[in-house]
Amino acid sequence: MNAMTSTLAAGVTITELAPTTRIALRLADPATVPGLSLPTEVGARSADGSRTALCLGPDEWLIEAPEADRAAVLATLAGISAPHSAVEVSDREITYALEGPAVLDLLATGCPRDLARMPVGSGARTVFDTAQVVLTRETDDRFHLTVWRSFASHVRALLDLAQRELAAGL
Amino acid sequence: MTHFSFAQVVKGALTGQKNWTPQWPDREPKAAYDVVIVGAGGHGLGAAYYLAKEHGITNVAVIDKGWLGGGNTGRNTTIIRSNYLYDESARLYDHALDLWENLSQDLNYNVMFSKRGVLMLAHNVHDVQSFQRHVHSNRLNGVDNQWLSAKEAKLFCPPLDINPNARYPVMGAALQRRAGTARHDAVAWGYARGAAARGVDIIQNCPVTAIRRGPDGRVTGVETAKGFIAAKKVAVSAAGHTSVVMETAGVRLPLESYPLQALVSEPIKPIFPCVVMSNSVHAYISQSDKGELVIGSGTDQYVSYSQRGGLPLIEHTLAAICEIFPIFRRMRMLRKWGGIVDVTPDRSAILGKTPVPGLYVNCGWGTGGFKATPGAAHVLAHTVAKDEPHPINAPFTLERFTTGRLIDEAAAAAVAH
Amino acid sequence: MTSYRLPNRGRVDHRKSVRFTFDGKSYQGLAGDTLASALLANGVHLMGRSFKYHRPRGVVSAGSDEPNALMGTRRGPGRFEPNTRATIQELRAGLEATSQNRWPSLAFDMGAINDNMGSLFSAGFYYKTFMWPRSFWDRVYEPIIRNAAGLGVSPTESDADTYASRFHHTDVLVVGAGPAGLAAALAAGRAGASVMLVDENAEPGGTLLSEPSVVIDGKPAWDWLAQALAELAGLPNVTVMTRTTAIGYYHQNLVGLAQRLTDHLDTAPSDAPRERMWKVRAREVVLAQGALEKPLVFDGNDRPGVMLAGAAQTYLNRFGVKVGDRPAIVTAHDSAWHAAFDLADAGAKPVAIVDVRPAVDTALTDRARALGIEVLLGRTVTGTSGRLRVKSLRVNRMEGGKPGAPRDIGCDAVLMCGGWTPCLHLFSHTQSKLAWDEALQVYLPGKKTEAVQIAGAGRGLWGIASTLEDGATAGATAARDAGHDATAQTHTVTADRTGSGVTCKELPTDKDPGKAKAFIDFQNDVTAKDIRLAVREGMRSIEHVKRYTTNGMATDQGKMSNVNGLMIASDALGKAPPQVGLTTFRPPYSPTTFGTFAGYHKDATFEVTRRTPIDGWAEANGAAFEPVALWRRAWYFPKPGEDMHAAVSRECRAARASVGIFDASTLGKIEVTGRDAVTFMERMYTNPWAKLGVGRCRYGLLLGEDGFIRDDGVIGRLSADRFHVTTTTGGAARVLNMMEDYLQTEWPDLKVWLTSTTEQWATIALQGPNARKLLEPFVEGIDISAEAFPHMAVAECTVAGFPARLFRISFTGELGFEVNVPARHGLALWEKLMAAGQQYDICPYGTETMHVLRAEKGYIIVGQDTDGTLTPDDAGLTWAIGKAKRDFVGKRSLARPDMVAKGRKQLVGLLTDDPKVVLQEGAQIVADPSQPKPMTMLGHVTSSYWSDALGRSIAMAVVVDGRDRDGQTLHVPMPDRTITAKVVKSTVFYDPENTRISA
Amino acid sequence: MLLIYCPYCEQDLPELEFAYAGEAHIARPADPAALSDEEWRDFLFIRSNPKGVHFERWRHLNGCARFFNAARETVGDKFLATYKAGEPRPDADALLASPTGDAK
Ligand SMILES: Cc1cc2nc3c(=O)[nH]c(=O)nc-3n(C[C@H](O)[C@H](O)[C@H](O)COP(=O)(O)OP(=O)(O)OC[C@H]3O[C@@H](n4cnc5c(N)ncnc54)[C@H](O)[C@@H]3O)c2cc1C
Ligand SMILES: NC(=O)c1ccc[n+]([C@@H]2O[C@H](COP(=O)([O-])OP(=O)(O)OC[C@H]3O[C@@H](n4cnc5c(N)ncnc54)[C@H](O)[C@@H]3O)[C@@H](O)[C@H]2O)c1
Ligand SMILES: Cc1cc2nc3c(=O)[nH]c(=O)nc-3n(C[C@H](O)[C@H](O)[C@H](O)COP(=O)(O)O)c2cc1C
Ligand SMILES: [Zn+2]
Repeated sequence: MNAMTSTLAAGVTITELAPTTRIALRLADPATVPGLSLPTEVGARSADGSRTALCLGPDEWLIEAPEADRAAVLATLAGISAPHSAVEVSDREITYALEGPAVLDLLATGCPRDLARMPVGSGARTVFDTAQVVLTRETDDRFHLTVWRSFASHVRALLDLAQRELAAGL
Repeated sequence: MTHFSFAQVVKGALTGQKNWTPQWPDREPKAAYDVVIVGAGGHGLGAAYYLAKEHGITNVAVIDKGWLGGGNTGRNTTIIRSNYLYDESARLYDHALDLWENLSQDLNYNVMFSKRGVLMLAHNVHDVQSFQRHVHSNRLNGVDNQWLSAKEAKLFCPPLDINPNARYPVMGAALQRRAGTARHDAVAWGYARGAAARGVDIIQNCPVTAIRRGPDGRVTGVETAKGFIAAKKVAVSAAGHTSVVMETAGVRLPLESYPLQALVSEPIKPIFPCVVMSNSVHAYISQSDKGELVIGSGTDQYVSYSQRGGLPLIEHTLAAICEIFPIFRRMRMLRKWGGIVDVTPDRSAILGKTPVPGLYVNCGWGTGGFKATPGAAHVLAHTVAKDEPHPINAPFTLERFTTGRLIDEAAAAAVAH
Repeated sequence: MTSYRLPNRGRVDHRKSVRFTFDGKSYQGLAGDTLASALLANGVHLMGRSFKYHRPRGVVSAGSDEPNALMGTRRGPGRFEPNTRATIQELRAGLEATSQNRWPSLAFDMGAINDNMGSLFSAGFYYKTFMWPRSFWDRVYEPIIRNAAGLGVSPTESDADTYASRFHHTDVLVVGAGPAGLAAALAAGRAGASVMLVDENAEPGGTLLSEPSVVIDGKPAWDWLAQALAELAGLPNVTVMTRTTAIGYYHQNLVGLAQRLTDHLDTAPSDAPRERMWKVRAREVVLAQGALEKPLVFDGNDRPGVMLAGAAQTYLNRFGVKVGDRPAIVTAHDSAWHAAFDLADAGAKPVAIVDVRPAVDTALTDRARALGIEVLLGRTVTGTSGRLRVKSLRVNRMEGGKPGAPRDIGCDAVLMCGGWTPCLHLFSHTQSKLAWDEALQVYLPGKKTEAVQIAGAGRGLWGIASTLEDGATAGATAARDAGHDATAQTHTVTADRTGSGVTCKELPTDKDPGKAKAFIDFQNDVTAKDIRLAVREGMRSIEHVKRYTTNGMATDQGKMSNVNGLMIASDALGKAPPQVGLTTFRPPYSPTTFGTFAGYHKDATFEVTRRTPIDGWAEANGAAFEPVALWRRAWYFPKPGEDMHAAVSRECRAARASVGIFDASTLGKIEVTGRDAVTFMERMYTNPWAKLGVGRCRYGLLLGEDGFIRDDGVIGRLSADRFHVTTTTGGAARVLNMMEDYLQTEWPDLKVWLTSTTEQWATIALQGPNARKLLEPFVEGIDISAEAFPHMAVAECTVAGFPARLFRISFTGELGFEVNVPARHGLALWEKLMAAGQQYDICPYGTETMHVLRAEKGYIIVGQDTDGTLTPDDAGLTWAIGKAKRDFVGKRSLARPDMVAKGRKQLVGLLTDDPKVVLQEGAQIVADPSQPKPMTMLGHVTSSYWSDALGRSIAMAVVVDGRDRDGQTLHVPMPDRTITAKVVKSTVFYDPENTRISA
Repeated sequence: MLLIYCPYCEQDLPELEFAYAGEAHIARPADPAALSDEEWRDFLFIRSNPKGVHFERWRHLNGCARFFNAARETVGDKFLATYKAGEPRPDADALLASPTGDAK
């Protein structure tokens, strides 16, 4: 008799995404930025066409845009008149897309946050194992995990282990 | 006091153990003492013992809020060594080591001091440099410590994994052969028995709630759960709680108290011959005479007086142990516990006089004061008896935090570049 | 051998037999058995030997509180573990079990000689002897004591299994799936709360598994159980996990669970972890851990065949195993009577029920008599006989409070029950208080510190009806507190077995109590007289009693012994039990594998290994690596046949002669931007920054507020309000955190922001006279000629088509550049430079060569030449302090008396008299090598190398008043010889005029 | 592992995201040079280390990255309040008296 009712199901795919433009934007008052809607609640993300702005802290946003828009985004940010800081970090990190019905279980092997409560379309900086990561929830069962480049292979190795574990079904 | 001997043990066996008497009487406090010591840990009890034995001061009370030896003395991983870098530390800890070697005979109480050797592992170039510095300094200070290659370390401690491709390869080790472990509880009991036999009152379950001072500023005694107890001199040796007690005398200390955890495995037949410490991987391990692996963990990051500690630290500690000793991965943890350690900014103790006449303090031993027990107790007794520090504890003043003459062993083992 | 298995009884699969071995002998059990139940079914009671006296021992319990039946278990290579409780280990095909702590065999053990000398080995005996002669301790006594230690043997191979871990969040966590826990999970689950229900056992049900005759909601207990489990399985918000022990209850309702996944399987699926640690954060916790049965304490209560009555009932009803044909029952509680009745129903012939109470419920006595069982009330038990299996029980009538004449009752098992202890271990982990209940003579939950409910037998309730009701209420309350609309369901129970009992100390005896071996802690061989001896010797605190006798310190952690120990100690002390108190319960609830705690942190994933974008190239090109902080860095690049020394010499020569290339990507980088960037830099670093021009760099020195050197690095000004700060590799995170701390909490008014860009950039250093020649063709957008781009210049440009930040800096003393390109291009740039560099015999070098080259120039390495006790002046860096600055971090500390006093250690150069001798780093320096020990040491060697460029050894050292000793001869005493060396005030050994750097 | 309410993220979050940062409300003196050696020592090293309510700093390092303050009871390790940097220190007795004891 083996009572093991759980929501576990096998199947998460892990894909490394192609580089995008990423800017760490810092400023005191988001209202002072023309041409960019910056959400003010930590964790909230807004989108302007292909550009997104994720609020990571009360004065911090991660702006993401396609590679092709890099110059345009930088130009927009350069136009901010209020005191601010815009630093390109496109190469600082690697993003993995994690997708599948067991994605929450996969993430629960390393992330102490209650991700079931993270609304689709939002995100947060948190930890996976000992690595700092930014997680965004793209759909119910798709997350993007962004991690500093030198930590990526460690995080990837753990994700792969967890993926195999989920597949084993215990 | 019944003198302990093999003959007495045989007598006990033949008489249904009727021949034994209390090792220390349970005392109610007198109205006044020459010296009151706050804290019946190894340090406090030891100081009372040496006050009586070496200075003839026997009108002494040792007062504890709980049961004697129930503080860090009763909850530490018992690593004893003296291979410290700085002259000041080396003198102090080596003095203690000298006393450890004859403590059982001195106390007529077997504290099971075991010179099984302490091996400190080097895992990177920086560790190697740092430990070599210790080895050289120790040698010129007359302190036993030697450098071993990884292979030699493995010979000394067969369960060690010296695979060069490990995440933290063993690049060598410093070995102090004279170092080792002791039976922690027996240290408190032996000192308590020895002190009591010489007239010291040991008063348990009696929290000291305040230190009282006279109009001239001098101490007059202590306020306790059992009322006021007058004292000409008061020595506070309350480990994690020292700053709380000293505050009542108006003395603020550079101390913060943190929970430090330790754990034991289920008992196994002897497999682990020595003590191994790895500062880089955060693993501290030995095997007790009962057979458990005794493992030291870390401090929680926040100030706390709860003898608890969190789960992530234990996970990290056991991962580290398994990394260096993969054969132990299937061993089981039997029990884990916490103690409250008081930490100074330079990680060295404060031992000596205070700005308050008649008030002495012994604290700040952090995660490593068990090894100092006999030495610290001995020089504390001297300081209290003579109202001036022994040359060995003279550098461990409170003033050093004002003037900048810190004794920073941790900083000396600086972090890698 | 006769079988004690009863067909058609229990929950085992009678059609599926399982082969296993015990001490090499092959046996058969059934699927669903534990190792213990299978052995009992084969008539094997002798399962172990005790710790100290090596007494033969049989199984006592049927759960994780088992102190005796501990075995080594094994499944193939790398899969052996000692001290496995046979009562928990489920049978699997091919399981190999071996008994422990005996030699040569379990039945005949030489160590049992200790048993005859038991009176010598009373509590605390070793503190009193083994002290003479003094030298015998190290050589004779201690080795003997140590050899006697331990139970099982350690594994000797690396573990072949893997372990997992999982975070989990839930509204309600229910610990224990007995009736109370099941009812709680049903109440909370039906209300829609997310629920996790866990049980340590292989199957849920708790007591219900041993009590099939109870009828719940009109159904036999097991049918009700199946239905309840089916309902729970159907609720998507409920997770039920068995073989899962709640091991520890931590802060704010974090509960650690150890889940055993494969040990019970005949074959484990590949990639399946052996065990998993769950870290569950619950809004509400319901503890329904039940109660633990206590043994009775009497002489000979430890013989094989003497066991807990509840365990016998479990073996019978759950496993279909009769523990004996003629059991005698000894009890202080009604529950054992039911065990006897069940056994009689199953065909055993209980010989007698001996109850210490003078009177019990007549329903019980009537039933016993009806079943033909002799009833003996108001008795005491004073002994047993039988060597490897109990043969008889010695019973005395109590007369006037004293034992009367004895009578021996023949039997083949003794089932004892000393009452039940509510299991409050996890509750106690939270530092919540226990309260002594005078009526029940047990500890019950007192004031709680967490959002927790206790339900069922854990709260002293008895009987399935009250337990179910209590569980339902607790579950509903927990769900409501977690924000769900919940009501407690009701259950009707018939054929319930309620009951009561009394709490005893050791049973009265007519023998010499000093000789009686009445065990309390079976595993550690602690007897009642040991407790009394401890008290006689002044151990008046229960904590002292525990430590002096080791009562409760065995692998069951006092589950069986704590309360009996307390009752006897309180009697000896003449105090009521609550004045004596219990010792502290600590995690884990049951012993838990190290691997489960370690989880995924093993081998390659033990800890992060940070690698640069160029790491792969270095590996492919034979680099030796060294770990630096979390990074691995190329240390040197040996050619075939070269040792480190040869490789480093070659690399050094190449950089000085032509050009070397070095991966500096690990250096920390922080972009400091914003209107007030200069002000911020002025306050953080010792140096002045206001006048640093855009496009220029400066060496920056960072102190702690205590005035000691913390970090350094070259800092470039990219624009009026933007600095590119570099830090040491190991210091990057610390420095950023420290800067953020000051910025956010001391100077929140400053409009400055910090961004870590360590990993944005790959950093490649080109160093050597040909560095410019090599680099120039790749650079677009700026002129890097000596005049246009002098030493300490910085510019943004394009290098090899990649956007770049180009620094003209040198840590080698040669003409040098550091090219920063976006990390993804790092490897490509490196390869291009390597290719183009062939014409200059370009040479990749590692950290060791970097260290030599910088030492030749006297540049310090923070953490090697400084160690957290050096001030800027000590390190000869006074020039780096902005003289006009009113304040910077650490400035005030530099004025403290001991920071300006004479006698500080200062960094100087040290040249050995014999130029061929390379000093050892860390070697100590003295003025007089012939002084006795302890010697007065003046300082130590911080850096020391063979310098190819200078054709001699060089060293740096910190020496007391070192700069005043210019030209002095000092000594470095080594174990085998003393080396003499001269102090040189300047640490710059190579090209002091800096002609090469400005080339 | 503590559960900590971040006043910026407005959520209870696991301790693993946070870094402890020592006693709170110890402002760096505006003019350190004006301090005596004893006053400077007090700033550098003397800490209240109470057995009771401790005002302390935490950083939501792996989160919004903000430093903030907390009042925590050091015997049971329970947070009584967390509040943003710069906000005034709440009254310890009032916090202890608050019925839930875990006011945000
Ligand atoms: C888990 C752990 C592992 C350790 N490992 C090692 C190790 O391997 N090696 C090593 O050398 N050191 C180690 N240590 C440190 C070592 O245990 C201590 O430094 C040392 O035991 C301190 O001894 P003590 O006598 O000063 O303090 P304690 O033994 O703590 O005694 C202080 C006493 O003061 C009493 N007290 C407090 N307040 C009051 C009051 N108001 N009134 C009356 N009494 C009061 C306490 O009840 C206590 O009994 C470890 C510590 C811990 C917690
Ligand atoms: N023989 C008897 O007559 C007898 C004995 C005991 C209980 N009872 C009756 O049964 C009722 C008990 O019901 P209950 O539900 O309170 O207790 P229970 O003993 O039926 O269930 C408790 C369950 O909790 C599990 N457990 C304990 N600690 C655990 C941990 N740390 N992690 C995971 N699981 C753990 C145990 O394995 C057990 O299955 C009592 O009221 C009593 O009437 C009868
Ligand atoms: C060196 C050492 C060895 C120990 N060995 C055991 C042991 O074998 N069994 C056990 O239960 N506890 C052992 N303990 C732990 C104590 O039981 C206890 O947890 C510790 O003294 C702290 O006290 P507390 O848990 O009562 O607060 C040991 C402790 C130390 C310091
Ligand atoms: Zn936050």
